[in-house]
Amino acid sequence: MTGKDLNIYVHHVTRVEGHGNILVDVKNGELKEVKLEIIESPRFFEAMLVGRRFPEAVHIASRICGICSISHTAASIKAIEDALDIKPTWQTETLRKILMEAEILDSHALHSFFLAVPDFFGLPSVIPMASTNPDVVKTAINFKKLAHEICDVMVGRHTHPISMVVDGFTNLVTEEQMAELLKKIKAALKNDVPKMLEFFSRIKFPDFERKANYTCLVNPEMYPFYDGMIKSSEAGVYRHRDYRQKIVERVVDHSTAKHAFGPVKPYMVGALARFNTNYKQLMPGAQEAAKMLGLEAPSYNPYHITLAQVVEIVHCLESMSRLIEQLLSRGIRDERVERPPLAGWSARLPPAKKSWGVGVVEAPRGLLIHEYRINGNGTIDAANCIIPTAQNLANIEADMRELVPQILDRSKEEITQLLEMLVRSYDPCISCSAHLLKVDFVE
Amino acid sequence: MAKPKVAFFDFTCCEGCQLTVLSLGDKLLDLFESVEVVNFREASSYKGQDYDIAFVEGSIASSKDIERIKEIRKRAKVLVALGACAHTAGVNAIRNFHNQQEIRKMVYGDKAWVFDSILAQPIDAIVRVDYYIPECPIDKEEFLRFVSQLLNNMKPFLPDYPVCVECKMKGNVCNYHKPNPIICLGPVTRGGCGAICPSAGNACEGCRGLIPDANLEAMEWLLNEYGVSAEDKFRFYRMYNGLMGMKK
Amino acid sequence: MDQAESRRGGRLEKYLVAKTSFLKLVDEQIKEGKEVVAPVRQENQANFRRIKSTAEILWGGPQTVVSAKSFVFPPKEELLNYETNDEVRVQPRVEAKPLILLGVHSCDINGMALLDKVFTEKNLDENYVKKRENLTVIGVECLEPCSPESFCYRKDSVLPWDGFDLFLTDLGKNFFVEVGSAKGESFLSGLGKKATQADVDRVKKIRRERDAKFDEKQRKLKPKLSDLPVLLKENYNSPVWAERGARCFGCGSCNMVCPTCYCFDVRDCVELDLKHGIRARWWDGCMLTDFTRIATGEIFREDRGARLRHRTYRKDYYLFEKWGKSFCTGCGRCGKACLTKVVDPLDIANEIYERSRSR
Amino acid sequence: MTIYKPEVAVIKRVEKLTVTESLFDLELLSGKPLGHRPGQFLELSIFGVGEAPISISSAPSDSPTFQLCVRKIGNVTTAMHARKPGDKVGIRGPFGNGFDLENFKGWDVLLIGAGLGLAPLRSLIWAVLNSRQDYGRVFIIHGARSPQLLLFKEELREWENRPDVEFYSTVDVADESWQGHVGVISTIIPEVDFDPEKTQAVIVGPPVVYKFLIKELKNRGVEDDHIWVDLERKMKCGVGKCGHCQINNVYVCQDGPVFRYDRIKNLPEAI
Repeated sequence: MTGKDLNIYVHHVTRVEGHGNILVDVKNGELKEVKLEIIESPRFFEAMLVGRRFPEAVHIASRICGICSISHTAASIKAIEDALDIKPTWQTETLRKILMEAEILDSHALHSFFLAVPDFFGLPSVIPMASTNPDVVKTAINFKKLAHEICDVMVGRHTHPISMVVDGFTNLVTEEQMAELLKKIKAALKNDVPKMLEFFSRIKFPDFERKANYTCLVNPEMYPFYDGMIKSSEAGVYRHRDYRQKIVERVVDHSTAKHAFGPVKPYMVGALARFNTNYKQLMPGAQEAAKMLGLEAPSYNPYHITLAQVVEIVHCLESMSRLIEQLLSRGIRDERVERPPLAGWSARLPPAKKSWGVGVVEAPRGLLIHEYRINGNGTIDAANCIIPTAQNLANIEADMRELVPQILDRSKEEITQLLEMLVRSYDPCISCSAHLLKVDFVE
Repeated sequence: MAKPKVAFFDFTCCEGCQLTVLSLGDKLLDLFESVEVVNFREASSYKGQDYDIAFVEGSIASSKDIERIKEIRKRAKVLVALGACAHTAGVNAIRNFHNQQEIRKMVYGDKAWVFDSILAQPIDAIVRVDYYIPECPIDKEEFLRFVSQLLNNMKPFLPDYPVCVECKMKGNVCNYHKPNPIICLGPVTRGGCGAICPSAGNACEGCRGLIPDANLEAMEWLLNEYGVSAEDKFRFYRMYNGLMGMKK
Repeated sequence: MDQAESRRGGRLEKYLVAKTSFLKLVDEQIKEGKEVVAPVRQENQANFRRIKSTAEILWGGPQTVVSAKSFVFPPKEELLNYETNDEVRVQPRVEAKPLILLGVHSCDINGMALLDKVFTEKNLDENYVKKRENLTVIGVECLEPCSPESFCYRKDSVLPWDGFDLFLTDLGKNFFVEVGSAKGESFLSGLGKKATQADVDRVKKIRRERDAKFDEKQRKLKPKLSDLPVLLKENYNSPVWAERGARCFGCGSCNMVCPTCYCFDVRDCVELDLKHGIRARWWDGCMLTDFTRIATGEIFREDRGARLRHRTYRKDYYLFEKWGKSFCTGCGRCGKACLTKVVDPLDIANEIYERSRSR
Repeated sequence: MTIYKPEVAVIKRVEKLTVTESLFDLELLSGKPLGHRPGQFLELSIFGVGEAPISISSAPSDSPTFQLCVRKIGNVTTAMHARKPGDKVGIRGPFGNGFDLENFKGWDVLLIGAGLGLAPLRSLIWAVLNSRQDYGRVFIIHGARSPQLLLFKEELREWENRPDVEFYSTVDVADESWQGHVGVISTIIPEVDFDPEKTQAVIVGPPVVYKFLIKELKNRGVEDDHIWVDLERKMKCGVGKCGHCQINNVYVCQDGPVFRYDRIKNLPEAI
């Protein structure tokens, strides 16, 4: 196969969130260039947060991403609570955990069914599947509907949650509503999960392995989305406030999203990183699901991210049931918090012990970090957000660099397809990655 | 009657409005029944360039965006601005009030001029927009009503009344009457959202834009009455209505 | 209240019922599955809500955010549904189910009594009437002014004129219960004993004291109540309208919360298949810009001041003159809801009165 | 049966009158005659689109067929224009007071229709002409913005040629084909040879014309109680509930749409 020339340029990769191009240049059988160009217009979110009082900042931060807005809201809230030394109650944290898992359910259902699956059927989208595989589409819609209902009831809506704020909720879900949701979650576990597993166990994923550095939260208590220490194969386990020493961001010319290294090598975040790292903490049904799908931890195949998402769907349904049961056994107390008032509100702020705070959560696509410096009257002075997709970009390029030579004997169409599928399997959320800010915090 | 061809496009935004469309649940299937979706990058690899109705979300924020939206306008019979970013420039406009050189440097350091970026603008700053579906993100019910009315050859219904109307219908305690009142833009903001934010214990932040005859003098009077500082006022206006007073 | 008696051609029964047994009766009804709605606390205010126990009821609280009218004239109400295939099938929709509305203040009872007039006049509105017939209205007497905004005493509305099935007055351990209808009588199911003359005298005394208290505490209406139509009529071109209009949001909040505002919009909602749909009505308000806009774009009452005048005139002139009763029951909700303090009918009447006297 | 339930009617015939106006012949599915008076209106339903008040354009008759002249302007009227013979629509009504012919019997009648105002006026014109002997002189005055926008052209010619009708017409802007009077409709009044003492005058037109036409009539000496107007307002229910059509204390849908001028001249919101 020596001497082959290949030039691939995929303009606007489809079925991903945001705008990216794939660029591959092979000259004389030698790989010259592999790039995932991120061409989303810069959004300057961190700059937009500057000068904002924290209650507004949470709602602005949510707008970074339409699909993982609950994660951004949670990370933003946690950064503020970290800075202001606010410790939310068990009930608040439990409700947040449920919300995070509902968002994982929605996002994974969207990606695995609507965005990833059409590739395996040679279809451009899920739309024709509505008539060819109505059951599958219906299952996905059921998951999404359930996730949305959970969010609608708990925080007003799914995209850009309303009542989820610093130190609690401005509106509280009732026990009756929670009990109703529990019934529906259990019904989904019983009716929809088997259909999903049966469907995905029949799909054949491309063979490709490249061991990456897997980075995610770890928590001895549970398979963590909301809280934990950070663990990376390269840097070990460290506290969230130390992330600056362990994660290094660099501006690259071909991307309006920065690339992250942890601290030296590219690394992978997201469902597969979590699955590989925290497999043992998955709920029993989810472990069972992994077996059915033939997914073993660790898996070094990035195409398996989609399967890890399917496993996480099962896990989240089980985990939400457990959390809701715990919540109902304790009873839901009226711990509503008010939005800070119109005037003179800085007087009501708790005394700030730290000037800055870091909030880290596991968004559907992986580790999400918000860091804010907050001044005495509750205004954000500086902000830094590290988005999962930005962290994966360098790793995706590393995967592509390894994959292309392995498949160079195939047709250009096939190569293009495999590359697109690779990018898509990372479920990149490009629009929210394209708004980075290098902030030097002066402590 | 042939199904109308529909395309979805996104510019600078969080894509939450397209996701709202993908989250229509059972109605999504009805939508696929009643229209032919020819271009929906987020959901489909098929990039049809022949379409009747273009739904466009996001703000114009680069010179490339300008070219692309002009091309879409040329092809579309009906162009609909979807969501706050397309309608009023949404939260993207917040950065218009910062020093542009400073924030670019803050973000990209010495590579500040590598990337194409202009002030965030609504779609109608560049091309003619036929209809708007406001809100951040769009409301599912409103989107469905809009599509069915458009299919029915109607001028889609967009309320001209403020958020207060639906807030009262919901029986909410007014944000200005709480023991600790909070700024709420309900009296000048276009209704149609079902007062979703006040109903969830929050304030209206103005994401649906102003009503056509918003009484901004009265708003000034009200905020002064509650002792809101000029700085707080502007910050709040500039969540979604950076262009307030100029654009309704 | 005397009016109700004379209209029904005879004295209404009055009872003395122990509070505990009355509330027990209601709780039993709830257990039997009857829907009972009563004012409950909502943040620092009150609202009507379906209750699971009478313990939830907020007695003597501030006026509810939204008036009781929403149970006979809901914010959104389906009028018909249709299907248009080869044949057109139109199905009118009149939804009504039994509902006990407990703890209603006189301002709201009177509000409904007024709506009864307009919805049954000439073209009877079945959607309203069916709901009204299914409603059991149990009022409660206000012995303290409920809010700084209310002025029911000035509008002859501290007691219900009509429109209730039972009316309760708190006598400590007992309720003094006035029966307004056969439905009310049967609801009581023989509870308590007939009130004696002494009981009646006691209530009279309480009401005299209450009147004195309300007279002292509620804001004064400077013109005579019966003079309002003429006063307004003569001040059509008063600068008051423009001055207040300048600060009016035109937000319609006053219309929404009012117990006697009954204007509505009618719109169709069609499914994506364009074959099935509904026609529904929504609350509308004369303070909203769109209210008089016709298809060609003309707006007949464009000026906010003119809209404010129209609203005020409907309450205290047009409908007052037509029905012999002011269509403002003094509940004070609009004055409270109006953030820029322009709409309060008592303020407006007083201002016009003062200005016309100083001319 | 509620007051909001429309009866189904079938479109029998559609005649295009101008670019924006068409005349629809309708019949109730029940086959019953509509039983209306001139000047009354209907709430026309296009299911899925909504309802709109439309004046009845045909003269009262025992025939089941009645006519609506519809201008394509809003959602309902645009949808109506897309309908074909055989299609079904809904109607409620007739509503409103309409013209009481008793008021005109024995009098000279001056019938003024401006623009689309000719549509409801046509109902009255034919009612008068159908018992021509009951009235004195009959004047018909019609104005349109341009010759292309003239409605019922054949009938206009018929009236013009009738010896028992004194016919005047004008356009705001003329073209080569137009031989007649040019100018807004109020400019034609001074040319009409009528006896103000013996005349009942009727004006139907868009909101802007009333003020000018009434002024012209009064200049000629017509008493206020001899002038009749047919007013247009937003209407949602047609039955005196929804409040949109209110002019001060009168409801156009109940107390009108036909008003004797002296009874509304003191309503500041009327004209």
